[in-house]
Amino acid sequence: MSTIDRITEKLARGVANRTSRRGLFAWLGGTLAGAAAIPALPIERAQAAETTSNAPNPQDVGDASSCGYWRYCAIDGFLCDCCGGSVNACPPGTTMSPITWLGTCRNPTDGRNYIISYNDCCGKPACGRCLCSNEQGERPMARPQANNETVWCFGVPSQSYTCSTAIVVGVATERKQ
Amino acid sequence: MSTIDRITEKLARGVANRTSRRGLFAWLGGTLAGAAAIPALPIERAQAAETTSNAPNPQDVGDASSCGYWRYCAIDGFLCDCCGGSVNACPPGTTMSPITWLGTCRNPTDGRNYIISYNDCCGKPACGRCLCSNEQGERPMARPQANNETVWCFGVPSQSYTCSTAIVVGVATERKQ
Amino acid sequence: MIGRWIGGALLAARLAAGVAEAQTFPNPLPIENAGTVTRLPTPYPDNWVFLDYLASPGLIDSKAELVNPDARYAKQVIGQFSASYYANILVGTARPEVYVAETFYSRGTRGTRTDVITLYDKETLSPRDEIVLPGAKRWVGVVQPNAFQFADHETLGLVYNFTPRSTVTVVNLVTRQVLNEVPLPGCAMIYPTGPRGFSSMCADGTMVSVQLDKEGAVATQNVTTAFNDLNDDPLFAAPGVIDGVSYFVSYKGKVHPVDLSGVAPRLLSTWSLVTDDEAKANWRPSGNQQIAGQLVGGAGRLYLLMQPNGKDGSHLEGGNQVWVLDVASHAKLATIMLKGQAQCIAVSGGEHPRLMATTLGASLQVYDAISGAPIASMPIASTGAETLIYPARP
Amino acid sequence: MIGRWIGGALLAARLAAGVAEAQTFPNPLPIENAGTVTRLPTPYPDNWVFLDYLASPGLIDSKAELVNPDARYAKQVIGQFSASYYANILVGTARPEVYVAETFYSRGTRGTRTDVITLYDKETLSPRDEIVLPGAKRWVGVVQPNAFQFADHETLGLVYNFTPRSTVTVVNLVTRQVLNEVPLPGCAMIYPTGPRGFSSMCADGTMVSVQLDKEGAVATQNVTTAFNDLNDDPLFAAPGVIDGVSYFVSYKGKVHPVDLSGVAPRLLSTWSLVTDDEAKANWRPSGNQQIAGQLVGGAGRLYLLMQPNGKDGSHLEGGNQVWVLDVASHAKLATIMLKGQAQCIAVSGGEHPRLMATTLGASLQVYDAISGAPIASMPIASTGAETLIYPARP
Repeated sequence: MSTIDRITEKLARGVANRTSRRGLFAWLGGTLAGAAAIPALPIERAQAAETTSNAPNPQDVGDASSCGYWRYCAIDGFLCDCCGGSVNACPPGTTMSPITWLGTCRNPTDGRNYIISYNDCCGKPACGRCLCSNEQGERPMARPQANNETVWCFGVPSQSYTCSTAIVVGVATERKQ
Repeated sequence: MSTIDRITEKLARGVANRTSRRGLFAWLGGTLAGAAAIPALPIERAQAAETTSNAPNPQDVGDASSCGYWRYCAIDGFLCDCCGGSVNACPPGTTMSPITWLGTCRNPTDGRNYIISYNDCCGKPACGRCLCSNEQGERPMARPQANNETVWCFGVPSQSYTCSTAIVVGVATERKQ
Repeated sequence: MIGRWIGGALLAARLAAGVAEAQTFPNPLPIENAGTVTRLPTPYPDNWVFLDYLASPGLIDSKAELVNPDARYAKQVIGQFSASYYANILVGTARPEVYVAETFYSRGTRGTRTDVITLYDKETLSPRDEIVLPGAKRWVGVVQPNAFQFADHETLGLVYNFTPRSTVTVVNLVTRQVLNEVPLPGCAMIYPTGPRGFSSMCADGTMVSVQLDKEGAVATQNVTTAFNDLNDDPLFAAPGVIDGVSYFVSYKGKVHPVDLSGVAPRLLSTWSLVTDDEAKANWRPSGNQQIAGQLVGGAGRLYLLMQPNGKDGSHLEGGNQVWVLDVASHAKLATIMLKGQAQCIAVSGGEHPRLMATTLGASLQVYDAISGAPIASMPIASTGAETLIYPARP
Repeated sequence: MIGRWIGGALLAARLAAGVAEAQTFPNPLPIENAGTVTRLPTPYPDNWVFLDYLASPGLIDSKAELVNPDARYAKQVIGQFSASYYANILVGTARPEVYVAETFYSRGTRGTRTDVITLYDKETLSPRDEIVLPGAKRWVGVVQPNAFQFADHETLGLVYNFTPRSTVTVVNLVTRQVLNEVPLPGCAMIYPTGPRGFSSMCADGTMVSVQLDKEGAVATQNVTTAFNDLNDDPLFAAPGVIDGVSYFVSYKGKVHPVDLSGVAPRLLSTWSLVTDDEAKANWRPSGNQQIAGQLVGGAGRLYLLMQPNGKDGSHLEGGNQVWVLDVASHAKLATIMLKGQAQCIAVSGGEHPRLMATTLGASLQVYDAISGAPIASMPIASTGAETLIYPARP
């Protein structure tokens, strides 16, 4: 973590004088501090309870191995759910990158817009199964935190891209017009 | 060449006491001594003129980029003719392996059976174009000179298989019943 | 504003519509942990299998996959790992490890060649260790089981080399040490034999066998009489193995059982798996992995991928039916019709054995190995034919 | 007998039949030389192109192909070379070289990472040299032109890095030396600018540009006003370049020409390539390589891959028609209908310019860039969409 903190801090300093600092932090929010999860984010914090149950959640409906699942609105790559992982876990032998890109996807069941962190799993061959190319809100590398054409494998032993997860990291607050 | 000579000589000695020496030499005939071509073979030597013309030869009819071309009766791999080479030349940047497997194919135009040397071209990625899996006379590795499942890239800088040629190295003599 | 900034696509209209729906679910979804990585139960269930690809996606960039051949998991794999450049895998049971004999170039297709055995942990599918094979001489060719084998109860790993000189590299898989290189002039492939040895098929039709000492040196050597007719009816390289007996079959369907449980191979009586009528119709075994041997309810069974109208050059084409044979009576017990043309088959062990076949349509077909009833059809990661199947609990 | 021994399949019947045929051709075919390797003419013909694959067959095992986009050569390539792990290529004209910025792991998907620029000889397609890029920090992602660029008349090679810190590695391609690493906080990609410099697109919508001294250090720096609306209508990363002017287009079809011929970028007047009606029908540029700029008969032409009914998230889908625009008058000169959905286009130079498009059906479609007439349709080595096209004589 300390290396990543340093890197992202430098990045933050470099970018801060010309772009929104809040936006930058939102991107850094995609990093993870071990399994303990997300540091304070400039997005509305969802309830802190961890999802450990595999029971179907009536509020989170969909097929996690299908491109049409609501969380995948900005995913570009192989679904980890088809690759030995799950919607929010990496396959055996891979490492989850702590730095990633973000999307904002609407959950049709509860009508809320969630911030989704698409953490890549790294270190194995490309999974090759369940390829999805969803691009809502995708942006060129001038805005890296919204770019899904990048291999998001940083701070991990190998940058070999394997598959992508889609992790709920918060609820998007309403846009102030 | 000297290394290869030594290797094949050792092999010859090793195998000689339990298999036909003439057959073994036929296999070694697939090796090449530079561009100057094939050493004395225990097969009927065809005329020594070199084929340098690209004009169509009425005695050698067929599409060199098609699996059905008569020379390809025991080829297994990508046709060099589709990969930047030709039926008897390697693509740019590859090296032709001097050691290879052999087949006996009948030329339907002149009715003769020819010994074909399927020299692999090595050192580039697998070509991926014009894959053929013809297996006439193919044998397990107990008879390596008739095995086409092996990557025949020896005595070359890289064993990365690229494609296969089909070179006329002689005429098969009639079987004595 | 932040949501908008991040996603760039938040529509106020959608948010308004969402208010009513949100009242049904007063709390938003919980945030989730990141960083979770799946681990696997060991020993693996009986029915899991490894798929060893020749080129999926590429020869250098290839892999092995661990799959659950059940219809519920048709889209999923359990896990995967690299298996580079004509890699052969060996599934261990003595230790929770999988071994990959593979090859790398420092620049992908060029540069320095390095051959290794990579040892994977079965629980994490992470590399535990690596043994470098000296000389960059590992035989590379279309993946096949008998180029890489165990001996001495999985203590030794044996790697077939071809340069074109034939040798076998002897590796201690426990201490991770390379012990020796055994010359093998005129012979090929590796068939585990006796307490600590192996046999090979030779160009003159014999089988040579050696027993090794603790240091991997040749202690004893034996040669059989010639029994492999390489001219007119050669034996396929891979046998079906049941109870220490290796059942080799010929291109034309002759079965040559060889007892490899002792120090020297013992040639047993041959028989034909085709009747005279079937021979006339040229029913022949065919495929890349055209035979599987398995104890089913205590009885030895051979499963053979068969094709009609076989001829010179058709021996790798595969077929669309599997014959089930009893090794004691030589009787054909059943014919299992496959959905599609297969080139590789395997049969898992345990109480509910499965017949599995990889087909040209890039699927893994799964059948009850006793009743022949179809169980599942799953896409696999290769359109090519050469995808070997290895039961995860051999 | 030998023939029989070797081939195993010589039938006496066929031999007998052959005797008569042989009389028509009294001499057998000559034996042929082995060892021949093809070489290529340089400079290459105008119409040859390089295809830079994202993953063909795999990401690590990928390649670039040199093809002649003529119907006669639909099955053939002229040559190919490795291009490993999201490699970007640069086709030189100052020297007969092609440059590949690529990445290797010592064990394929793991181990030590090494980033290099490999320099290929255009005549032999053999590697001439290699420049190791320090720090293993090259940006890896879906292949795109502006991650690797020339500066100073091909003397310098510039490699975009992202770790996620943005920098640019400056390499002297003549002396094969790494000169410097330029920090690029908050900015991305490389657009050659002025005599010896480059520009980058920044997160605040500006473009930053630097000029380098002989040692690759930053000599001067300039920043434009913000013109890239990353929230509502961002510019695609790759421009069409004509006569020193880079034409960037936005997701919604606005054209932002930037004169990059001087030391500092000069923002020129914008215009829209869609009419109001077309904007209402959401006609938009779309694709991975959705724009090409070319001088055609002395006039600047932009070629744009277009789709109707565009929306948020559709900007990479591509389309099945190409609009031809005159950069002086802004007039739409022609619409070229493609056979199939394309995601990448390019236009070659010379007297007979070709419009080329790689389509989802894994083909390269070739058209006369002036008349729009179809010329060829060739299979390519990828079912994927991300296959960039680079004219071999840019």
